[in-house]
Amino acid sequence: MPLTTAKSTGTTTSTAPAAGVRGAALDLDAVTIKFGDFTAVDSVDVSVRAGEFICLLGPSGCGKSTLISAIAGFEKPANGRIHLEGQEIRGASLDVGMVFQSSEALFDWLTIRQNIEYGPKMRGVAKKERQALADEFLSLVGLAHCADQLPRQLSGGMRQRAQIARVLANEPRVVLMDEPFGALDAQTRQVMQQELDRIWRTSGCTVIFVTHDIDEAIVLADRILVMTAGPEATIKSSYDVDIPRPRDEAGDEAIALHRKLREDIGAEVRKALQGQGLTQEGS
Amino acid sequence: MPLTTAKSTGTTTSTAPAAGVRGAALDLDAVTIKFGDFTAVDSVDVSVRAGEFICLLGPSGCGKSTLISAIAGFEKPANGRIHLEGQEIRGASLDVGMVFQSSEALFDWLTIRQNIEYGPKMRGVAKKERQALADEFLSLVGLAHCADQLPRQLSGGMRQRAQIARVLANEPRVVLMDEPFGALDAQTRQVMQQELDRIWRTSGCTVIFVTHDIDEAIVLADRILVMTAGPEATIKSSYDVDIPRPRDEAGDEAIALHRKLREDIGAEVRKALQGQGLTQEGS
Amino acid sequence: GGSGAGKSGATGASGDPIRIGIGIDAAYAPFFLADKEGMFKDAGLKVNLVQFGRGGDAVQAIAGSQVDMAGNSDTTTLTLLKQNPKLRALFIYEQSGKYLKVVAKPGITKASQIKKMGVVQGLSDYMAQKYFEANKIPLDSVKFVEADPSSLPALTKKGTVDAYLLWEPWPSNGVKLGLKELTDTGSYGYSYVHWAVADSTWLKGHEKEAAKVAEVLTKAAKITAKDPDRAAAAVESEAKIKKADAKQAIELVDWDVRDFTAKDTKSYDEQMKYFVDKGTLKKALDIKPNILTGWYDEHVAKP
Amino acid sequence: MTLAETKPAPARPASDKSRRRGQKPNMTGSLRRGGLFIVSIVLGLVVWQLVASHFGPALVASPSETWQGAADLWADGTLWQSIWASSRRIFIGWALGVVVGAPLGLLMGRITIVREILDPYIEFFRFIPPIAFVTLAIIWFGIGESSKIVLIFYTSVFVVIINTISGAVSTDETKLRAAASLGASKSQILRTIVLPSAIPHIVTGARLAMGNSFLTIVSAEIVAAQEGLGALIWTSRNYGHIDWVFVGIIVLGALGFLFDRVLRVCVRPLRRYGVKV
Amino acid sequence: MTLAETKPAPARPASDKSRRRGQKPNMTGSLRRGGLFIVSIVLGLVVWQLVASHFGPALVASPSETWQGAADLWADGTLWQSIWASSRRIFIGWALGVVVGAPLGLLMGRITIVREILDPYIEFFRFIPPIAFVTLAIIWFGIGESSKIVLIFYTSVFVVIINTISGAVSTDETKLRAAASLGASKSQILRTIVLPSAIPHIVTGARLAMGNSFLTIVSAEIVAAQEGLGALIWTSRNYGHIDWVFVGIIVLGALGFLFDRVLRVCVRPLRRYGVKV
Ligand SMILES: Nc1ncnc2c1ncn2[C@@H]1O[C@H](COP(=O)(O)OP(=O)(O)OP(=O)(O)O)[C@@H](O)[C@H]1O
Ligand SMILES: Nc1ncnc2c1ncn2[C@@H]1O[C@H](COP(=O)(O)OP(=O)(O)OP(=O)(O)O)[C@@H](O)[C@H]1O
Ligand SMILES: [Mg+2]
Ligand SMILES: [Mg+2]
Repeated sequence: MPLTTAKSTGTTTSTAPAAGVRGAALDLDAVTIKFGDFTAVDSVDVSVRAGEFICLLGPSGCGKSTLISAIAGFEKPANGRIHLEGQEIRGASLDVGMVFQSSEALFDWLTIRQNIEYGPKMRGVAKKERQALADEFLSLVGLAHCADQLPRQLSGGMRQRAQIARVLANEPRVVLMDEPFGALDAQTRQVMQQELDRIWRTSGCTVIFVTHDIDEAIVLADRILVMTAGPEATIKSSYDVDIPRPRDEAGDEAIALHRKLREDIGAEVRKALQGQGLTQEGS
Repeated sequence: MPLTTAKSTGTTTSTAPAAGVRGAALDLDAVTIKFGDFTAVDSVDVSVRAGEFICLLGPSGCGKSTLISAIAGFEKPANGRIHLEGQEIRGASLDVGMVFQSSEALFDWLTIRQNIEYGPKMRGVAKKERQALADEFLSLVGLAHCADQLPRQLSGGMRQRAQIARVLANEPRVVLMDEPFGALDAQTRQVMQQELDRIWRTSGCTVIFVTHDIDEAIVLADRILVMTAGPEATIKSSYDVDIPRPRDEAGDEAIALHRKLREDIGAEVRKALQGQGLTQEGS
Repeated sequence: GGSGAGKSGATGASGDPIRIGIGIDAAYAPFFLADKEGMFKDAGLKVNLVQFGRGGDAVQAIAGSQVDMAGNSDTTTLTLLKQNPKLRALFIYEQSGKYLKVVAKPGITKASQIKKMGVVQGLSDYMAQKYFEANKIPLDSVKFVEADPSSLPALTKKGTVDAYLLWEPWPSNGVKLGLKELTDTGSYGYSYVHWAVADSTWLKGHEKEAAKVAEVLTKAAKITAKDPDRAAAAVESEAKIKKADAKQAIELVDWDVRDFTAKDTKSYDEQMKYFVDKGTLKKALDIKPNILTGWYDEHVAKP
Repeated sequence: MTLAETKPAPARPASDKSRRRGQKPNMTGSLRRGGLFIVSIVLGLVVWQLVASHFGPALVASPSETWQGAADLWADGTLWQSIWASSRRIFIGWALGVVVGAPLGLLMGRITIVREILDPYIEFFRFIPPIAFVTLAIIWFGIGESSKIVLIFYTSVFVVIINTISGAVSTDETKLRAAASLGASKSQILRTIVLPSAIPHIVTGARLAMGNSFLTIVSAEIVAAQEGLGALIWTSRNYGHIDWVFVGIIVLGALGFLFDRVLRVCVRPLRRYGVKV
Repeated sequence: MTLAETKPAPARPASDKSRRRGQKPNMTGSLRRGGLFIVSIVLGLVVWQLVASHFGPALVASPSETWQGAADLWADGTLWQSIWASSRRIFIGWALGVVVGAPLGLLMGRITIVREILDPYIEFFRFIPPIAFVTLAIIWFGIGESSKIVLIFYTSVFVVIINTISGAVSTDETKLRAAASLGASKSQILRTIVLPSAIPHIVTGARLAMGNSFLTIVSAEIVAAQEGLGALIWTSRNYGHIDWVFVGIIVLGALGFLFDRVLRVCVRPLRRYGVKV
């Protein structure tokens, strides 16, 4: 089922998300992250170009969330440095937006609309503008019909979409997404992928996208990074995805890449599982 | 990458999960569930045979979680009845175990091991036995190495696995699983699928499994139910999966079924998305 | 309503109002009467009566410059002199040998039978010691149990203590519970006395006003003595004390405003000794500068 | 309030909307509640009467004596005056306590340096009985209303502070992170994340502070109070007027009950912040 | 305690283990805390001295006078006796309050019928000053320790109840459901889910109850107390012994501070339940 570019209906294109926002380059330099004595992530070196779309893959529990938490400024690396456009990251900031793996990140006491308007409001964006922005992103993620509901009144997938809208409406220079589409059915996920792709191309922001779906990574990424199994996880390999966009996950190149990635991650997962007393037969 | 049956290593097979436990039959009879004025699920009629493996698919936000909440006895249907082996369900019980969509369901103040031992402990299972049970299910989900950690020290996927182990260790007659493998990488997911399949076959329990992954449904289910887009969601169609086990998701039958299901759900998603001002091009 | 006290300053009088601190008690009957019937105003005074939960607080309020004058029992005030050297006792406005009584549980008829004596620290304790001394009973053969006034009748009834010595209304309250009055402090020669006290700094510039207050109180005390009903009515309306109770208390007291006498001074020396023995005071104070013997006779013309 | 039991089916936190609709089960629920309430009162009265007959009128005023006393005090206006005077003091002192305590608690909860500076003082002064400050309060604030209000404020502010701190420190970390990376400044986070998260704790603190305000009214009104329920209780107690003491006590209890109900109704709109009272 | 600020990097709720290790930043942190603490005390003393010199010894005892008074009281053993007597009463009354209040609060929080029955009584009695019960307490419990302990219990139990209720009602619904479908009975849920979830609230309640116990010590010891800090304050106040009043006050404050610190240390093992003090 090949998909061409996506387009959102109606008014949204006219108030397209600030085309002027430029992505920012990221430099991870020997980043090590510890929880007490436990070294979750060890010596990660990555350079991300401004405007690049990176997908991060790896076995469950390897350290993907930990790594992007550090990039967001939430976790201080025990060693190494993270630079955003040459500036060391020392804490959370407007420049780096994060879609969390858990939808607890939504503010329970605010409606979905208010959640989305939160960032712009804090930045002092005028009410009219904020509303327009919220309307745009609400319909972008298909939640216009429950704009005035509270997060606890939504389903898991809907909450996750609300979180995505909230981060995108804030127009960060770097967008970090931690399995944002994990709770969505295949079709809704595709639509979301297309919208994300469009926004990324319009705004030129840098994206680091954690996912478990290899096809998703292939459709979206400029470059795919695979992490080793933890503890002391690091970047195992990096794949440049040169397939022209819009991409077809059923294309030959994509299938070949899929196979390679699957093999690559599979080896890591097996390593991890063996250490945990589990084996996978027949593979 | 065809996969045969899975097998867990070491001692686990000897203390296999109580082979005596029999699944229970479920009867949903015109079940309607409302939140205030909002009708989430409308007149669902389903009969589930004892020991049947049902997969529930549907667009994001359609009402899957709501429906299985009602089966678990958490949500009282505004209309209709749910019977477990002829007994009306009036509240949560030992018979029906639930893996929640959100890992908040874990008890934060207990270690992973204590979480898994919780059910047996409440049932008065002796300490030795409980420990053996916990050891078995810990290694089943690959968490033996972090048995004594607290849930907040685990990654999203690991927490989800802990939840699965907790429910399975309790040996319920009906297992409800709400996107249990959503946060796992493809390979870990496969191992988990195989383990679930094995447990299901050994224990003969009834399973209702919510997922967004059509392949997963095909590999696991006896029968796949597709829900319509909400509000007033109901069962749109039901597919018996007659492919012999162990199944290969790349087999012809499987691919044909995949296509049908994709089309079926796709139509629902499109309906939902159109109502929300979103369209999907090219499909 | 009894809220009039605070705003009773007479219109037309000149200068700052005189603030007089009093307890909420029938022992202050002349103050209430004078205030209620406008006697201060008639004397050209602007007076604010300020009620305190306890008379001791009223005197302490002088130290805090919250009031200019106050009334309180001699025993309590004596101990306050140490920290408040600027207190000046001007005159006595009441005394009574019948206001404090020994009340015992049934079956006890004389002091020697009392093994446990309920007292309240201070005045009551002092008078109880004098009671046993007067009956020639060694103090160490009696156990003194300190409690708060309102629970002593019940404790006696329950048998926790054999008797107690307290001021009104607690003796009558005990009688209502079935206890017996044994005697009053007058029977062994001790009186309950109230002082009028002033702030020495204030007094310097206000001798005349203080004298006028003394005159008004003299008049009011006479009326109180002659017409307890009238005084009790004033107490009821100003202090929310039931008229019957107020009247009963008023009738036990000699309402007579007067100067200090040699007998008074001797009693203060005795009390001082008591407090030193008890450890409340480290050493006896020289209270001569604080007690203005002769002030009343000098400033207030005998009618 | 129907959320209490674990298993009855409609336990899932339903929408505000759905919970506000008065459906049939709620009707019978409130009927039962009303019935229980009346039973509670009647039972209380019976026990009271029994206690009173056991101890006699010198120690415990019976319901009817108390009623008579109340009628007398009502007739001459004292009761109403006392209620009004005390309510005013309690309300103002309490409100000040909440208004000062909540922001302080938020700051102390989230800003280490503020907590380290203020904590020793708070942990010292909150253990000192207000009676100890009566004299100082009078000297500083005079014998008028202010000194009484200050004493009430004193006993309510610490409760609000401690409860607010406990709310502020337990703010969900993920939400704090989310807000920070959405560009909220520290003070914005305090206002828009920590405050909303702490609201249930602040409400509990305010309810407890109301209790403490009532407990202090006697101490506060010992001084230079011509009117008020505390003064009524104190004077009547010193005069052995058990019936009036009981009038004061019962009225205080009932007034507190009433204040708390009003407070609960007032905080209903805060339900979306997780306030459940 | 290092969790306070929103942004500094190690803000993520780290494991118990990691937080227990005394690393360098913690060392300087506790140094700074110690320094701040001393500064707080010195500052407090300076302000006190200024206030004292302003008002004079009749109203406010200066630090040195208080020190002298304390030395005198210490020398004759009164001070130590008073501290010991009051501490015992406070501790027992408070502990009873927690032990009775916490289970009651849990039951009231989760079982509608229990709440509906008890709520009116609690909402009535918690507003009545303990001084009103002094006489009754003496008659019922005698003039010994019991009556004092009962009065202290009285003011601490309600605080614990109210706070525990607020914890119990806010128990996470998903966890309750999970426990129920894992086969836990109502009473098991109460013990294994509601109680652990409410622990931070219970701890806050216990800390506040400790404060209330201290506030009541004067009322409790007015009665038949030959010794105790409340009695010391009360009698000294009656005799105008401002220096001893201040000794009592300062010792109460310091004692409260100490008790609270000890309590905080004792509840450290409860950190996994979300207790942050
Ligand atoms: N407590 C609630 N109050 C009001 N509406 C609710 C509540 N819970 C769920 N809903 C609504 O019910 C519908 C179905 O929700 P449900 O969680 O069952 O969806 P779902 O099929 O599980 O979706 P997902 O795949 O995203 O998890 C949604 O529209 C949601 O907004
Ligand atoms: N707060 C913490 N304290 C201790 N260990 C932690 C903490 N957070 C994460 N870890 C550990 O760090 C490792 C990496 O966790 P992380 O959440 O980054 O994994 P992940 O790659 O995101 O996994 P998933 O795909 O399952 O979400 C895990 O082993 C986890 O147990
Ligand atoms: Mg993760
Ligand atoms: Mg769901």
